[in-house]
Amino acid sequence: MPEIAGPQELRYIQAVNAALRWALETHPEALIFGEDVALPGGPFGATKGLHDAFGGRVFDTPISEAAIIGAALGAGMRGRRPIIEIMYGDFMAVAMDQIVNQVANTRYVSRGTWSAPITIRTQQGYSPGACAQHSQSLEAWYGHIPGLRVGIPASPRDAYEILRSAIASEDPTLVIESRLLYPDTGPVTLGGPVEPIGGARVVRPGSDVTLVSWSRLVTESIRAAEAAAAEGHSVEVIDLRWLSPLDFATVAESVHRTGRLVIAHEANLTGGFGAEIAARAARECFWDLDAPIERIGAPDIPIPAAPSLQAAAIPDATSILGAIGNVLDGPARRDRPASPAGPRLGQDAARSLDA
Amino acid sequence: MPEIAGPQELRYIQAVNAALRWALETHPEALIFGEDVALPGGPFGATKGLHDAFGGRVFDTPISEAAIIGAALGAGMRGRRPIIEIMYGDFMAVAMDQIVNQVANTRYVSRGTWSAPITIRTQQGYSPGACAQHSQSLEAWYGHIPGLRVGIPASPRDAYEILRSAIASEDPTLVIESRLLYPDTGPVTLGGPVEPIGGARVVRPGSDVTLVSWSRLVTESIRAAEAAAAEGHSVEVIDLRWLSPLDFATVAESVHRTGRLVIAHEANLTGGFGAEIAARAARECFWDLDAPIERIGAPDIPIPAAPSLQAAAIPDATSILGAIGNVLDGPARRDRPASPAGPRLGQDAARSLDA
Amino acid sequence: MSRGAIRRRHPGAVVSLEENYRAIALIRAFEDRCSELKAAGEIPGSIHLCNGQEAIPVGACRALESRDALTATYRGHGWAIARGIPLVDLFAELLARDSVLCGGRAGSPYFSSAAHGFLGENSIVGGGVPMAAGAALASLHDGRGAVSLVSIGDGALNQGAVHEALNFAAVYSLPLVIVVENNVYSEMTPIDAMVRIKPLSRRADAYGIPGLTVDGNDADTVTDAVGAAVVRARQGGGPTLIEALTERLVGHYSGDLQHYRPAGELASAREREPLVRLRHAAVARGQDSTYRLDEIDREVAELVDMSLASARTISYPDARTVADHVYA
Amino acid sequence: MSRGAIRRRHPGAVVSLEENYRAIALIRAFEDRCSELKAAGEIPGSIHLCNGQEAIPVGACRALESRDALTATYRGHGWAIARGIPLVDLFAELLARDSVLCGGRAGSPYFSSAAHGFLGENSIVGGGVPMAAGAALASLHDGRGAVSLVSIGDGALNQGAVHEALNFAAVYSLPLVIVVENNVYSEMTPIDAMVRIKPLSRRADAYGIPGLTVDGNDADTVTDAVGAAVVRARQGGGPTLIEALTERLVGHYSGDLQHYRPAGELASAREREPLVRLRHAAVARGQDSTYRLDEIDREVAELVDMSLASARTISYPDARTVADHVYA
Ligand SMILES: Cc1ncc(C[n+]2csc(CCOP(=O)(O)OP(=O)(O)O)c2C)c(N)n1
Ligand SMILES: Cc1ncc(C[n+]2csc(CCOP(=O)(O)OP(=O)(O)O)c2C)c(N)n1
Ligand SMILES: [Mg+2]
Ligand SMILES: [Mg+2]
Repeated sequence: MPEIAGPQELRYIQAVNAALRWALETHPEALIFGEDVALPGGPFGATKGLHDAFGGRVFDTPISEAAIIGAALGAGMRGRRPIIEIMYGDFMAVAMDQIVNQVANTRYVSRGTWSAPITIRTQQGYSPGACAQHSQSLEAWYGHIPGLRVGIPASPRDAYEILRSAIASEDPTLVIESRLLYPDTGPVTLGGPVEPIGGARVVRPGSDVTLVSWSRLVTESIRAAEAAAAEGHSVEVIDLRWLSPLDFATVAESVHRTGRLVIAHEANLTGGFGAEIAARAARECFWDLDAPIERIGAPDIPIPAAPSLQAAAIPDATSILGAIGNVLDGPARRDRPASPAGPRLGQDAARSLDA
Repeated sequence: MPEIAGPQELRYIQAVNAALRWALETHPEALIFGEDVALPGGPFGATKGLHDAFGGRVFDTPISEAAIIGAALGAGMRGRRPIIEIMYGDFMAVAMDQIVNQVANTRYVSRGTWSAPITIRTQQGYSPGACAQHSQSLEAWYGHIPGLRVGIPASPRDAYEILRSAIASEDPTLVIESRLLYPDTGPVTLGGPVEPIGGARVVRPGSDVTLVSWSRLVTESIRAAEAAAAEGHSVEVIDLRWLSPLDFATVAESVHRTGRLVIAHEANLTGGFGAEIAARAARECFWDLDAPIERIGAPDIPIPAAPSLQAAAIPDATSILGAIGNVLDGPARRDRPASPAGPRLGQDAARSLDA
Repeated sequence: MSRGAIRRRHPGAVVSLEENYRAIALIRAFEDRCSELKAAGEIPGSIHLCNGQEAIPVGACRALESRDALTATYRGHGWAIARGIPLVDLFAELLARDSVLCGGRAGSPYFSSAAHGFLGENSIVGGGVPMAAGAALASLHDGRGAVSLVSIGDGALNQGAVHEALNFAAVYSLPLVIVVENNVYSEMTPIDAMVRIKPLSRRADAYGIPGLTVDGNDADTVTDAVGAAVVRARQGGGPTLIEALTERLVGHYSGDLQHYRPAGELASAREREPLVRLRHAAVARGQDSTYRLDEIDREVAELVDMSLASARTISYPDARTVADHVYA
Repeated sequence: MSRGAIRRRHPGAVVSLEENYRAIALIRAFEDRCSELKAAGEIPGSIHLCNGQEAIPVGACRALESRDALTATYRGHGWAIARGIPLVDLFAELLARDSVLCGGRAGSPYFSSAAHGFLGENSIVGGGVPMAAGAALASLHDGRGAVSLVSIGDGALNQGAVHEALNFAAVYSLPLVIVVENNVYSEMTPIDAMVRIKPLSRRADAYGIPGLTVDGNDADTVTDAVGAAVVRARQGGGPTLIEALTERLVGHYSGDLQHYRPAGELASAREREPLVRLRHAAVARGQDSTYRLDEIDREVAELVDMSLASARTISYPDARTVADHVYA
């Protein structure tokens, strides 16, 4: 196990690579496989150098996602600790059966006599010019699957720590990375004790509004919070970090202090995981809330490839700032007539994007 | 087109069969295919007699869900109007790519130059002794997919009307039936004009609490409402009927009158579509709400096969009644200490099941 | 291993007619009892019996060692029994009791037994093949030399996941043996109408692995075929696909009226089924031999009775444990 | 159809060297221009060029009629051009403009053209094959006698959905032609390492359909193979799988450094590629012939210039239309 050194600046993708290297060094039963992960070093370089260093424990696979995930499951049930890569989150759709009907049931249905200590890495989100089949944010699907753990790192540090926690976990864990964050750098302390899975983090303290976000939108949320601060509003930004286990206590504690809640994610608004956070708050934090809960997400459309259209679809600091404005002038809403058609929140989000 | 006769008592499954027969009679471009749907007449009898009556327009397929859905898409793009059956909702998981990455994108990505007027029928839910791979309620996944329409009938009448609306629609529509409701009977008027897609329905008027539900739990909700009435509480039960288009206006109007909202579904609580309803209410109905929003769903566990365990996992009138009680004594919650661990709602639901 | 367990057949060793009869009769008796229990409402949910197909698990499990991995389908009672899972535990699981297998959480179509290297049944057609390939992958890396055997039905060959897993296993020469139980039907549809090839073992060539078709109603034939495949797999020779021809003597599931089966098909199938064959062979050997089989029938019935009786003494799972075991 | 369109080759009719050269050179020039536009930042997102593989779409589309359906992959520029989609519309779509194709919603890897019976590219490996089978199914029921042709890569043969769709098409003898463009690599991994068979057309036998492997760098050879398959399909003979051997002269996608390709591989590939071959043939015929090809190069370059120029005059899609076309 590598010594604990001081923090160093690493790219998000380098942090992933470091965690994978750590896994192969510290867990002899660890295996890494996926498409183009061995000789080519991974489509995004996450597995760079690992095949050279660890040989057959890191190998390339056919373009067969169901086989990749199922093979990880069977190997995990039989003593290995597979860490697999699904190149894009969109491709998980060809293998959802292996996730929901196979992997996730392993422990429960066997009364705990079988377990599947496997880690599934993927990445998601839009990028300029990417098509609808390479741009989705489907974390809500996984947050709805009991038996599965789901981590979603927003920084190089968490790309390292959350992945290590996932690998060390005895439960099947999905780690959803962000392609657009791969080049971003940040401080990472290599080695050291592995954190238990779970736990949200207050990444910017505040007192007027609680802003919950995850993955790439945490950065946008912080930018929005800074802009709000310039206008004299103190926004507390919480990085959810894990959808399962879900640390709602940290959210509730914050809302108890702020009385206002905004949730922001890149996924399509309707049915996004933001709805779960809002629904819990509407029950657990009801008496603390001074304003309606606002959600920001992509409108309910497939993600278009053209940047001019993406600009109107992908939430950012501006749209989040609009939602912060809405919760701050809450009471004003009282005399706002209820929209006759039952407003499509996705469109609301799109509208506030023009703000 | 068959004449409009008075309503007749039909089983839910017979209503499905009648709608399919209507489709083949009125739409020469309609095709029906799926596993065991032709010669055997369908695993549940939904397609009984149709192959005899319409020959090759109704045919059996290999056990290849991705091919079935994709073939429906291609045939739909080229002028046919396929109506396909996926035997259990759980099996959709082997073909989610065809739904989310293929079918749902057709119109949008082609700027409306291609369309996919296809209908996908499936059924879901638990049944006594059914295993975790045959018991899921995954409607939340589909409610999160732009480009897809989703209907979820709770009665024989809607099994007929919603399916006809889906078949007549020019957009790809998923109709999620309920296996446990198949034997239930109710009045159905055959023929007549086809309803446009969408629209929730108040199935039991009330003034104290709004109870939103869908599919099989509508019956349980009505039972709970009757029990509440016996205690002097007037509960309005809304059958959501469609997740997309979502008729939130009907919910909002009701909450405006009642000030209290309970949502009940059979799906696992966390990430269930009930979260979307609660989240919209927490924004659109915030100033109307007098009590925290309660959700009832299965706890966050795979559904066990043993009836003694299912009894503790599957929501019913009793658990719904418990939630109604909670929203009615809302203010009392003020002095309830916030649960330290951030209560897992699924467990709350499970707990209230013991009520 | 329980009295129900199969003795491994060592290379060359001969299995007596009686031994084959006992192993098959035990599964048959278990399945027949399940039909009664289902009819009586003691088993919740639908069950998928293997009447007529018993020689396949019996013959195949004889070629396996305890270190090997086994994966089956919802039609897996016979595999579990041949693997040596005690009947009492199986009855308990099927009766939705708090069994040592899965405590009633799995039921008839989805149980497993870690203690027996039985990765489990699977109620998703073909869903277990990737998992079985993974068990073979583990063996490649832990050097324990275990082989992974997976049973699927004829119709499962048309599932995408099966295709992916077979190619995956071929590419790394994984120690995997795929047994395709071709029982003529996929649920209610004849497999002949759903593929354009015959025999189904031709599919093996698409992966560059050996494929063969054997008489699945003769346990020794199955043992020979599976045994050879297991040896090849252990020596690094990679996967083998074995199509075992057989016939269902009962419905696809409890309550299947089988109106889709042509007249006379079942009657003639009953002449070809494993137990009847062994009976004929015994008759040819003379009275002593047939008496012996009658005796075995009694012993087997007794074992089934005893097992069911003790299974019935096991309590139902406690509702308060419903949320246990979801996570570590 | 635009000047870029392919003339259909009628049975027996001969395609001149010049005609083949023009069709291939046009695609090559388009792709090369795309590389420049990508490098210049004018095309957002990644692009997957078909340099070296052009003879396949050129040869295949000659065997199709306008009533036929065509489905391709993200590596589909060549198919679109061979099908006759105007270059200006393609450039506009790639430049994320409000093109008549998809108005910038699709981009380089996922566009379609209803006007050309082009069901579209697909950015899910193998994801378009079930759809193509569906187009063939429609033809079976509308009696229009249309054939459906789908192009996939070598690596796509290991996707479950492709397996399911091929068997599905075989079972109903659907008029489907599957062209597998074997360009040696699946993204950055050699296909030889990911299957245990050679040639890949052996996979056809698993579905009971004809399979053949042809030289994909000769347009006429491709036309002959596809033409025969199309005739068979129209006559109710069912699907055919055609493996066309070729080589990528560029990276898998823009920005692929190709460090995984052995030294010398690209150099030798450049000797075998379609344009160079036709050049050699022309040289053998003498100067007039080579002059003619130079002329074609100029004409083609001009067409590309003009098309790009007018594409650049098309505006970007209006943000206010972002939520249009989600539903009818
Ligand atoms: C992915 C999937 N599709 C459909 C089903 C429904 N189903 C259960 S068994 C069965 C037939 C399987 O036939 P075969 O593979 O021949 O096995 P057999 O039942 O004959 O043993 C089907 C279609 C399923 N369980 N999973
Ligand atoms: C289901 C799925 N898995 C993985 C990918 C990522 N991917 C895109 S292209 C490609 C390689 C495909 O190789 P091949 O089929 O040979 O086509 P080629 O790119 O060589 O034309 C991969 C793995 C994808 N798009 N879809
Ligand atoms: Mg079968
Ligand atoms: Mg390739």
